[in-house]
Amino acid sequence: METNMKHIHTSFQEAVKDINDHSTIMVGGFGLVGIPENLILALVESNVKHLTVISNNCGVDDWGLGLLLENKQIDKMIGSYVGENKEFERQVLAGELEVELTPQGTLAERIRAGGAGIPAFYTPAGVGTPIAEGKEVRTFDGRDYLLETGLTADVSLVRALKGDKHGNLIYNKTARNFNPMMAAAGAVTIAEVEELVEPGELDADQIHTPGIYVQGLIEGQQEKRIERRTVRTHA
Amino acid sequence: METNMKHIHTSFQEAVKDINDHSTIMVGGFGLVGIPENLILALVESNVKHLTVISNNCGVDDWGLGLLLENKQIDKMIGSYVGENKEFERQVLAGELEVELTPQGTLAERIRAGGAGIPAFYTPAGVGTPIAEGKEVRTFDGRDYLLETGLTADVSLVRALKGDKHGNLIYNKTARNFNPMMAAAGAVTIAEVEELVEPGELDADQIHTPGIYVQGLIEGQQEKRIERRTVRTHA
Amino acid sequence: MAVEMDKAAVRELIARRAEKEIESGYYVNLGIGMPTMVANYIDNDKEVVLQSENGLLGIGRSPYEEEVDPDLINAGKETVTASIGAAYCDSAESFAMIRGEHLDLAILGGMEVAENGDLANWMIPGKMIKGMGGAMDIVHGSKKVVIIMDHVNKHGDPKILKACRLPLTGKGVVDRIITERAVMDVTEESLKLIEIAEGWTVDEIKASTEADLIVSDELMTIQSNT
Amino acid sequence: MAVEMDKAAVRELIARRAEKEIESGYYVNLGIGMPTMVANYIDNDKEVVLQSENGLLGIGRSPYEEEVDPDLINAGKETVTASIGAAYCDSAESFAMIRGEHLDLAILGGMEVAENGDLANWMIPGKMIKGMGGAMDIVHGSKKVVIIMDHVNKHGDPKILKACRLPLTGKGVVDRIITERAVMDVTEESLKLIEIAEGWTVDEIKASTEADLIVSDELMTIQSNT
Repeated sequence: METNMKHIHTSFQEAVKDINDHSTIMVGGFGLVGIPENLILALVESNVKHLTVISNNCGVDDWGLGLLLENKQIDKMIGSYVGENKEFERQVLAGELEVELTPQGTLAERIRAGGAGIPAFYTPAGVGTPIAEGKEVRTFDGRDYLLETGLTADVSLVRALKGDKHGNLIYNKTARNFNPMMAAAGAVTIAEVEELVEPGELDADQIHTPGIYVQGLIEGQQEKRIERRTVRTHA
Repeated sequence: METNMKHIHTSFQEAVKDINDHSTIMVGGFGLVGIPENLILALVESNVKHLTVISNNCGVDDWGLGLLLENKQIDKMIGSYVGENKEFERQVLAGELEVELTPQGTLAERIRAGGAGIPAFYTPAGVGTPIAEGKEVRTFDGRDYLLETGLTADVSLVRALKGDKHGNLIYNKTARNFNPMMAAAGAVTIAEVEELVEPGELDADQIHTPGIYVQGLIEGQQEKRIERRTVRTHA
Repeated sequence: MAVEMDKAAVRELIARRAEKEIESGYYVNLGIGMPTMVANYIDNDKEVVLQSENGLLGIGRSPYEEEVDPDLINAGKETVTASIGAAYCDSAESFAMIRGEHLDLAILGGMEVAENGDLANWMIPGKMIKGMGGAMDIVHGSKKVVIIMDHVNKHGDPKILKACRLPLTGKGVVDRIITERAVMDVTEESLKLIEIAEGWTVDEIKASTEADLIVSDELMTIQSNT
Repeated sequence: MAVEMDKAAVRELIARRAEKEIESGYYVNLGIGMPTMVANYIDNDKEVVLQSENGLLGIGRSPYEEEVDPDLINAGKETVTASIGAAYCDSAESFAMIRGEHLDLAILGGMEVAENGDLANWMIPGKMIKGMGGAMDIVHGSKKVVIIMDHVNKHGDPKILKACRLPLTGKGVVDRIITERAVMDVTEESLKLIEIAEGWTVDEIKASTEADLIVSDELMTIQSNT
């Protein structure tokens, strides 16, 4: 019996082949932590255009999603904070890039909802603020909430510490962040894993993303750039 | 520095003392798997009455929540399947017990929503069925959904395999089931754990219920009764 | 020339035919009762992951006596094992998989199915209601929903109807019905008869089915993986 | 007799006063910037769990150079360590904690606060908008929200207003404001001045505050944990 339930990609270029012009993609990570570095590099190389990208941030000028920006591959960005990136600002001011800012918790929940088949939910975040414009406000137990809708993607790119050939994933520390919800919300989900293992090598009690959400995997080595190295010195 | 962030109860009787007449409680488990056996026994002993109990099932006639039923402590039951219990049927037919049946996935999601501060969400389950009566139906992308509300409890009783003194919990196999969501949805959550350990002994990447959701812990030994022992014989 | 079969033979015939709905690589939810039996007939060459809505992705075979773990059961509360590469999850995640349509197939039992795909399988007015469990979620949560059931009830009356009489489990959710007599697809026009069991005529099937049946141009005999 | 202090001293004064909001046993979210500094002053006798909304419950001290782990950062994207008994989680779970009001306290920065508890701290019209990050969720997600900020802006104009002029982060969400000059509570009537820094008079505070101030009967001098 075959034990590769999933497609094990042999090149990053091949792994991103389901992403086409005008695709909506989700990309895991918070800042530069937990981003699928090599899948992003392959996407730059593919030169697909007019992407809608859903990701908490948009990388920095020379790394992560910033590389897609630089290559003018993104038409629209949905995220919660995009302040680390000069080219982002330039494109927005020049009208080349559309931005939809969403509170971070609402973003996380919208992605979870998308993967979980919940079309919409109510949240207190954003009531009485500019992001409430055009959205339904509804009162439950005397308190106001906004209606927010689920998000899904054509393809989700995530990064994990370990993955097995059934697609089960385990993440490392704060590199988990948006990755599990995005893995569930992509019609096709490709996982870049630091280590690919055989089914049965991961403890079934400790899997963060069950394999049902993952369509393809590829092993890769990451640079793991640090945005704000903050250290203490020995006394 | 003190490392017991949480109250470590020394008796099950004391652990359930926050549950009073007319309390709403959630009790973890699916069938008899993952139920907080000793906390339930203590609750029977406490003899508090007029409880509203939220749990997927209601135990069997001589074990689990069935013991609360037998002792006539439950006024209302919210669950998805209550068919294992003759006394349950008797009390319903006699008008002594109110029942609110909810699809299992909706129940799980309502409890998750309650713990996550989501007052309501839409789900396809139940559209066009008797459980849609009195509920809002709304169309998203051409498909109908029901509005369902979040659930919370005064006290949640859960069972875990391991817990540390910061309240972090790890569950075993299918004994996880409703326990994590209920832990988050209780104003006070008490965890009956098979093994109580010191903070730092659990891998921070593998915690199912972060300690913030848990107010008290107690170590206990469970009988773990089996409802349907199904085995194969050696050839 | 209707066929007489004992109950066990009927169940096996249906379960074996239902197995053919499962393709290698599928994630499948099998309902409680007869659907659970389908697992016994899955072709060894197919790689299939069975989901149990109580929080197990990858149900394995039944345990030997010495393997029984009281913390490891399926949705029918039977002791099971986990397959290699399985993952446990909580009930919210389990139903996120279901509601989010990540399953390829659900095979469930039915009391009544209507020609528009309505399903009733959870309550009989006047009888004690035990609850719907996960059925109302699962019928909305798979790319394909297949109902397996006896073609008629114990009184010989049709269970495949123009409209369900029992309270619904789901509206327009059924894709295919498999009975010991026939296989029918829910189509935009009506139910289409696509397979018929050996020993039955189309007229006999029509006579034991209240719903209008369109007969497929490629009507076949039911093949079970025997 | 207003007090002149350099910026670092102001920040330290505010952070030390803010520390007094934290009780032993609390779960606390500290915003990016000045609020993060509060962690440096937490009394060793207090057992406190700091939450970072990117998925860490239990932020530890900064790492030594050799401990730096690129996969372990706080919400300000600074490298950190995890405390003993910490737990990692995904972003949905992290904000479930927040939105579900499981945190005891959030200490955040502010651009403007209004006397009704409105907070503005994320955008200035005409300037590039970087995004609200987690602020809009966090202001609704703690049992108590404390804003720490300079009492006036760099032009000397009040930041504590009758009504916010900047677009809001949250409506009626602030419980307490701590500045280098005063501590004020949002009450049903208006802002109540409860503490005042050494060297400042009530009239000076009123003059540098646009919002109406009620003066507490038990007005105290700001005590920092120095």
